[in-house]
Amino acid sequence: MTTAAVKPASMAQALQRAMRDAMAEDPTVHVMGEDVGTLGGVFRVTDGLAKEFGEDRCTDTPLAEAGILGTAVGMAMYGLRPVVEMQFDAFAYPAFEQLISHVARMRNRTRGGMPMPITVRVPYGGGIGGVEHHSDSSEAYYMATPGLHVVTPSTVDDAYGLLRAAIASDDPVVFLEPKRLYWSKATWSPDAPSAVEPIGRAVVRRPGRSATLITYGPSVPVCMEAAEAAASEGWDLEVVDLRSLVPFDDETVCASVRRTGRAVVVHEATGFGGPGGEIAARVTERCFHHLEAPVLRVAGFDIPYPPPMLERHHLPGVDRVLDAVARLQWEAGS
Amino acid sequence: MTTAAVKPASMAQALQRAMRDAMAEDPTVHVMGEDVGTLGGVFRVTDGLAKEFGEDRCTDTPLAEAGILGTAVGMAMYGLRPVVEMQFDAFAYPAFEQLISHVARMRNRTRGGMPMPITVRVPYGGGIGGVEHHSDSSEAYYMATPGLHVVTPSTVDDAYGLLRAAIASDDPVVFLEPKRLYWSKATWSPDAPSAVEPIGRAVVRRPGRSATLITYGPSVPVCMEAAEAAASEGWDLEVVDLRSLVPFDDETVCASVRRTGRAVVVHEATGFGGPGGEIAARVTERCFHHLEAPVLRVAGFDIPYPPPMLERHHLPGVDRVLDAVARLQWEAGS
Amino acid sequence: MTVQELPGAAAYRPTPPPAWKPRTDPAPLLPDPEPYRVLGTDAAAGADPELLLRLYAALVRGRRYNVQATALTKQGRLAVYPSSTGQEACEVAAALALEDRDWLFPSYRDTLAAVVRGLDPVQALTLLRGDWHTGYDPREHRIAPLCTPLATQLPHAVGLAHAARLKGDDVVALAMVGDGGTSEGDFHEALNFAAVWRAPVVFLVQNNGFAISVPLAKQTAAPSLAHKAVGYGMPGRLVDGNDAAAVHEVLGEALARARRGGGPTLIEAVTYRIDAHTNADDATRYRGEVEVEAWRAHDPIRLLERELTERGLLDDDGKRAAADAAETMAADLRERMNADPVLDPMDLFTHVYAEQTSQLREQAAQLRAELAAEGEAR
Amino acid sequence: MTVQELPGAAAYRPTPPPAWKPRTDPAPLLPDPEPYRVLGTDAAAGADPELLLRLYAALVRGRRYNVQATALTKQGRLAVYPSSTGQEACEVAAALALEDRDWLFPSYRDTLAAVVRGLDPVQALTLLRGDWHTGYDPREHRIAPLCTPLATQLPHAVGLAHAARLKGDDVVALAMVGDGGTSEGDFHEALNFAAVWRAPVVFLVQNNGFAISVPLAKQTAAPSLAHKAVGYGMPGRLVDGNDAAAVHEVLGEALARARRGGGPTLIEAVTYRIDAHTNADDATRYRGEVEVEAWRAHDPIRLLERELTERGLLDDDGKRAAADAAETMAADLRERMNADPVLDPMDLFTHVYAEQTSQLREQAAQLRAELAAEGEAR
Ligand SMILES: Cc1ncc(C[n+]2csc(CCOP(=O)(O)OP(=O)(O)O)c2C)c(N)n1
Ligand SMILES: Cc1ncc(C[n+]2csc(CCOP(=O)(O)OP(=O)(O)O)c2C)c(N)n1
Ligand SMILES: [Mg+2]
Ligand SMILES: [Mg+2]
Repeated sequence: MTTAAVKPASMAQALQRAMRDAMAEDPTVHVMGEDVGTLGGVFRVTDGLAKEFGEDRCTDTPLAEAGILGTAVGMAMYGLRPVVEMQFDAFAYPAFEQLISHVARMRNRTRGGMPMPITVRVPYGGGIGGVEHHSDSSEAYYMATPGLHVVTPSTVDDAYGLLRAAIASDDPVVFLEPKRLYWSKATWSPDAPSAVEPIGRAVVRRPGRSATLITYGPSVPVCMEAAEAAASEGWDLEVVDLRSLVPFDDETVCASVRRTGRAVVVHEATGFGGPGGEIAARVTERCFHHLEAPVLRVAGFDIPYPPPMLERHHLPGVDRVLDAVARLQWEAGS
Repeated sequence: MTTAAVKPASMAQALQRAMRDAMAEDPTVHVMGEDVGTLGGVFRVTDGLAKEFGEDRCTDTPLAEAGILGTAVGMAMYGLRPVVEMQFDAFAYPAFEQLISHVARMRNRTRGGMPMPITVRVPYGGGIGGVEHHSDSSEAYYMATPGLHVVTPSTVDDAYGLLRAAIASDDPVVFLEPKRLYWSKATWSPDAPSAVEPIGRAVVRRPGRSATLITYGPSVPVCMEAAEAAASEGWDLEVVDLRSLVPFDDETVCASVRRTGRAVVVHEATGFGGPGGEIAARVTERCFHHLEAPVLRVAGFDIPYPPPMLERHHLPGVDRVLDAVARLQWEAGS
Repeated sequence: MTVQELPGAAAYRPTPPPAWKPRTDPAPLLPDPEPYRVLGTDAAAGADPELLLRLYAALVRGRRYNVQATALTKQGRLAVYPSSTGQEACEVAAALALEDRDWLFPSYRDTLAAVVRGLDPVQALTLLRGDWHTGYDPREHRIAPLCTPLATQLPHAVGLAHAARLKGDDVVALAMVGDGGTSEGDFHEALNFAAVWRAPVVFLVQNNGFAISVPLAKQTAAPSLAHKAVGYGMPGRLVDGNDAAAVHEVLGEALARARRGGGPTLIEAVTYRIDAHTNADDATRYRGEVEVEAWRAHDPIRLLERELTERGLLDDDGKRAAADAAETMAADLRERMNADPVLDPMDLFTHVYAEQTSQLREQAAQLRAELAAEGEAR
Repeated sequence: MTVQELPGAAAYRPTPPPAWKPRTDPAPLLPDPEPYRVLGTDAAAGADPELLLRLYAALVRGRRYNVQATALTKQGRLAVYPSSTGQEACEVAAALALEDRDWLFPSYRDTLAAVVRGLDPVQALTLLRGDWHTGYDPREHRIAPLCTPLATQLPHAVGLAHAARLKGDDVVALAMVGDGGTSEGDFHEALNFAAVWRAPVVFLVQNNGFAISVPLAKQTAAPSLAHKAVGYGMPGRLVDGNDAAAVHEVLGEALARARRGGGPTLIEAVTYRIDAHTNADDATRYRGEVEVEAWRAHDPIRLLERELTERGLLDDDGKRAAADAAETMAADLRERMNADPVLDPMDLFTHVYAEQTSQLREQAAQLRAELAAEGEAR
């Protein structure tokens, strides 16, 4: 294997590359959505695919999300492997019935006769100064829907590896792309892309002994930064990047919490009814006697996503993470 | 006040009566949905309303849930108070975008200028032998949507009182009606209906000292039965009926758990990503040092709702509740 | 003064908006002003006697099937049954117009079409008996699962047809939906995608007058449901849905058109739901017997029987043979439905994902333990 | 042989399906074969000079507004701006055709219509500046919040119009949507409800050729978007969307029809988006300069200016006066948008519910403490 020149790549480029490689390897992979063809997507994530593979393989659809996902269901019924783009998080809502009532259930409905190897790409989350409806974190809806996998990368490498795995999966995957990390870079060899990651494995991004930060997607860099800052205050924080919300990697998460005895869940989605509740509850169920303090949550407020000029007050930042860490009852502990 | 003859009434009748009284008192209350007029609804909950108030006040709409809720938004903009029926839980999904992107956000979007006094009635849950799509417990979706109230009665009295409160509320309320309790009865005087309940207050249905069962809607009778059964095994269980999932009554719930030191959350919705995660997490955050054991959850399995002949294996019954109670680490406790 | 009356409308100077071009001519897309009919009209002379006899046998069988399935609900052998009594011409013609390689997308009311297509009635009724959500392998039979959420199967049919065309396969999809279902957004999106993609798909709307209790007049103000076609740029066809020969012919033309790359067609078949919405419904709450009686006179079996009899193609022996065959089917169905299906509760966890998650493995273990304990307790 | 060609089609025996009745005649619902125009045609003679001059002043102001708002994005004063340059005739005519008591339902691209209707441009631009989601009181101005999720505002307009009619108020709703938006299910459901309810609502589709990068040909195969109307049983009208007089006239007729109880109308205005989708978009990726140039020649201001000049209603002084007025507006807008808006982060919690929940009270307290700490740190 020749080692190609290592150069910086953005998460958007890694995602594009994942689709390109998947399309090249497997003629049943079809990309479809609004503006994914000629334009290459509003975030340029599908840039060049229509040119390389033709409009039948990378298709600008009519503007109708239920129609996009609904026709993808039919295409999957016939053996294709559709990769559907929802232009923004909030614009996936019109496709909700198709997602819940069909995509998530078709395999089960047909006793395995009709699997749904569909990847639904959803750019999600805030922090990009988007106006209303352009910054939702909608993962709680998907997590509460049995039959779906829910995956979200936080690094350029994972963006490639997880999207390849999602497309290769015989089950539907809601693939949540953290918008504000699209332009994050890594030195990356586009000629030797990173490994395809199995779906369902969390990863320890930073080992630590004092407490565990459990997080995913756009909040991973926030937690890494918080862990650095905490180090100077004497806390050695472990950061677990979930990568997959469904299936959930109980093993990795609980191993970490049992080791540290304390945990904070961090995400951008609203706190109430958000992913953190499930995560905190299952960690507590499994690690109760290892916990020195309740598992705390740092999340978006329980409000509609704010306008751009106020979003910084809503988004969980380093300070809020550190505040939560400080509230982990250190005085009482071991 | 004359005391009318006390006679048995079903939950369906109490709900009908709540709409009827609201319509009689307030000419801006309009009932709308599929088959709500001439037929009186597939569960007869709107029986007689079209006849009494005319088809303009109780309207058979075209068959389109997004259209129903979307036009209700417009009617609310003009000062009406729509009460919308979604025929079954799963058939509310097409209206999801209108619900999330408009109903829940319009007040906030307009700084209070355009409140959305809409009640969305959703018959929900299983146990009625319904075929696919007729038994979903979709409350997790609504709970994760700031701007909505989410309410569900478990008794005939609350059905009346809470629906009156929902219709009177200036905010949107997703009113979840437990299908399998529609025919549950209470001796009830239809001439002196029960009190209008403020939204957001849980109620202790059965006081107890050993542990708290936190539940709502269709699982309340299950928990009451479990508590009776547990008594014979020496456990004195307290049963808290949440009644309102949003706003959540932290005060009542936590007071109970602090008293008993142990808790089990019981609901029909799937466990993973379901309401129980939020409930267990927030109780743990608030009552950690009072807890003798982790808050456990008894919920539906993480699967699409089963076909009628298998649903009994899915639904949390008395035995599963008792099993969970038994796992509350009694040996270790005080 | 309306736009069309304006005197100057004909005298444009030659500067219309530059990107605007006169597009397809709408005229050929518009449906006939009246439902197309064959039986009892001169067109009947052109109909193939063998086809008519096949349709007849299937109609008789279909009616018997409806009666039997309804009876099974009373015996508690079906959770629910949405009868297609009165609509058998549509069900039968839909199944018989398709080639074996084509795909059928039925709604919950269309078990009969699946049965006529060759599916074992016991498999077709699985959903309604309640032992599983689908009782057959859709790919083996090229019949999509019976669809309950209204109109959601239509984009599936479009996607499948589109995929088949991309692959170069000679496959057409036939999607069935009710009059009420045409009000759903998914109807609109599906038809639009189909037309833009020129997908080989045919949409058959059975306008049976009601969506549960809601009559057509509260569902639409359109001249006909077939008129919706022009808004998508596809032809709309209006047909007497109780005239099996007419439905078969119109469907055949639309399927042929799709097959030769001509794109989708929307067909409205005007028919009537003779029974209540399902066995659980009380139709007397929203409609009168007079209306039902008028439609009984226009019964699909009667229409075809009269034609066949007049033309000397059917005599009492023939009728008896058809009835006997139907009776045999019904007896077999009754007998097999009276056996309790063998169920394995562990199936609840088997097909949620290709590979069971650790969470589902835990839950499966829990249920297995419970079942074992139950077994011991017995 | 198509259905229509069938020889027997005329010779029905008198037994059509009993419930089927010929419904509305579709003919009057069908749009003209070409976009209706006034300017440069004989119809112009009938146009009111005063109206034309009002339209002209508003167009000039509108163009200046678009240019100014676009400039504000470059200065970082707006988060994003979807320009309506080239589409001002639709924006202006929509606002001016409405009565004060009527309601306007704009999309994100229609701030100009709101401004022409009388809204302060700073308020109209609040969403796009990013200080709040809506910058005005919808009830005060009878302008619904600018709507971003495509076509979702259409059922709102129908519901409001329906409510007004039930109340006996003389109020019509005008709902604006783009060509891309017509593909959404909400478009379909809204038009259907409107027609069934005969709601006093008018739907104005600005067909500007693109939905971001997707051209109309990938959006629909319909003869025209106006042809969709017949499928709902309402009239469809096709109009040159760059001809302010024509749009105003067609809108006026439709509004009058709605007002007198005649029900909804669907209007397709054929126009063109001269600028990119928004300032963030790069239109060169999907279209050529030639096409844009052709449309620049069909510019709405030019069309009207030519008419007014030819008829002696506008001279250089008049042009200058219009330009000056527009410049004053732009200067004022620029100045006021250059001031930083005063924001209170605590507003995040104020309007989520009528009454703050205990959860929100806790969270508000948290933010208040953080802000206090931040203040001290400074
Ligand atoms: C999305 C959705 N909404 C509501 C229902 C409940 N429902 C079942 S059948 C029915 C009426 C359907 O009428 P129509 O489409 O005319 O079909 P028919 O029953 O007459 O065959 C309704 C409202 C459903 N199945 N799906
Ligand atoms: C439901 C929904 N899906 C996607 C989008 C993203 N989006 C914003 S504008 C746009 C194109 C709209 O085109 P059109 O309706 O023609 O209006 P125009 O922008 O041309 O005015 C898209 C896809 C959206 N706002 N809402
Ligand atoms: Mg029907
Ligand atoms: Mg457009």
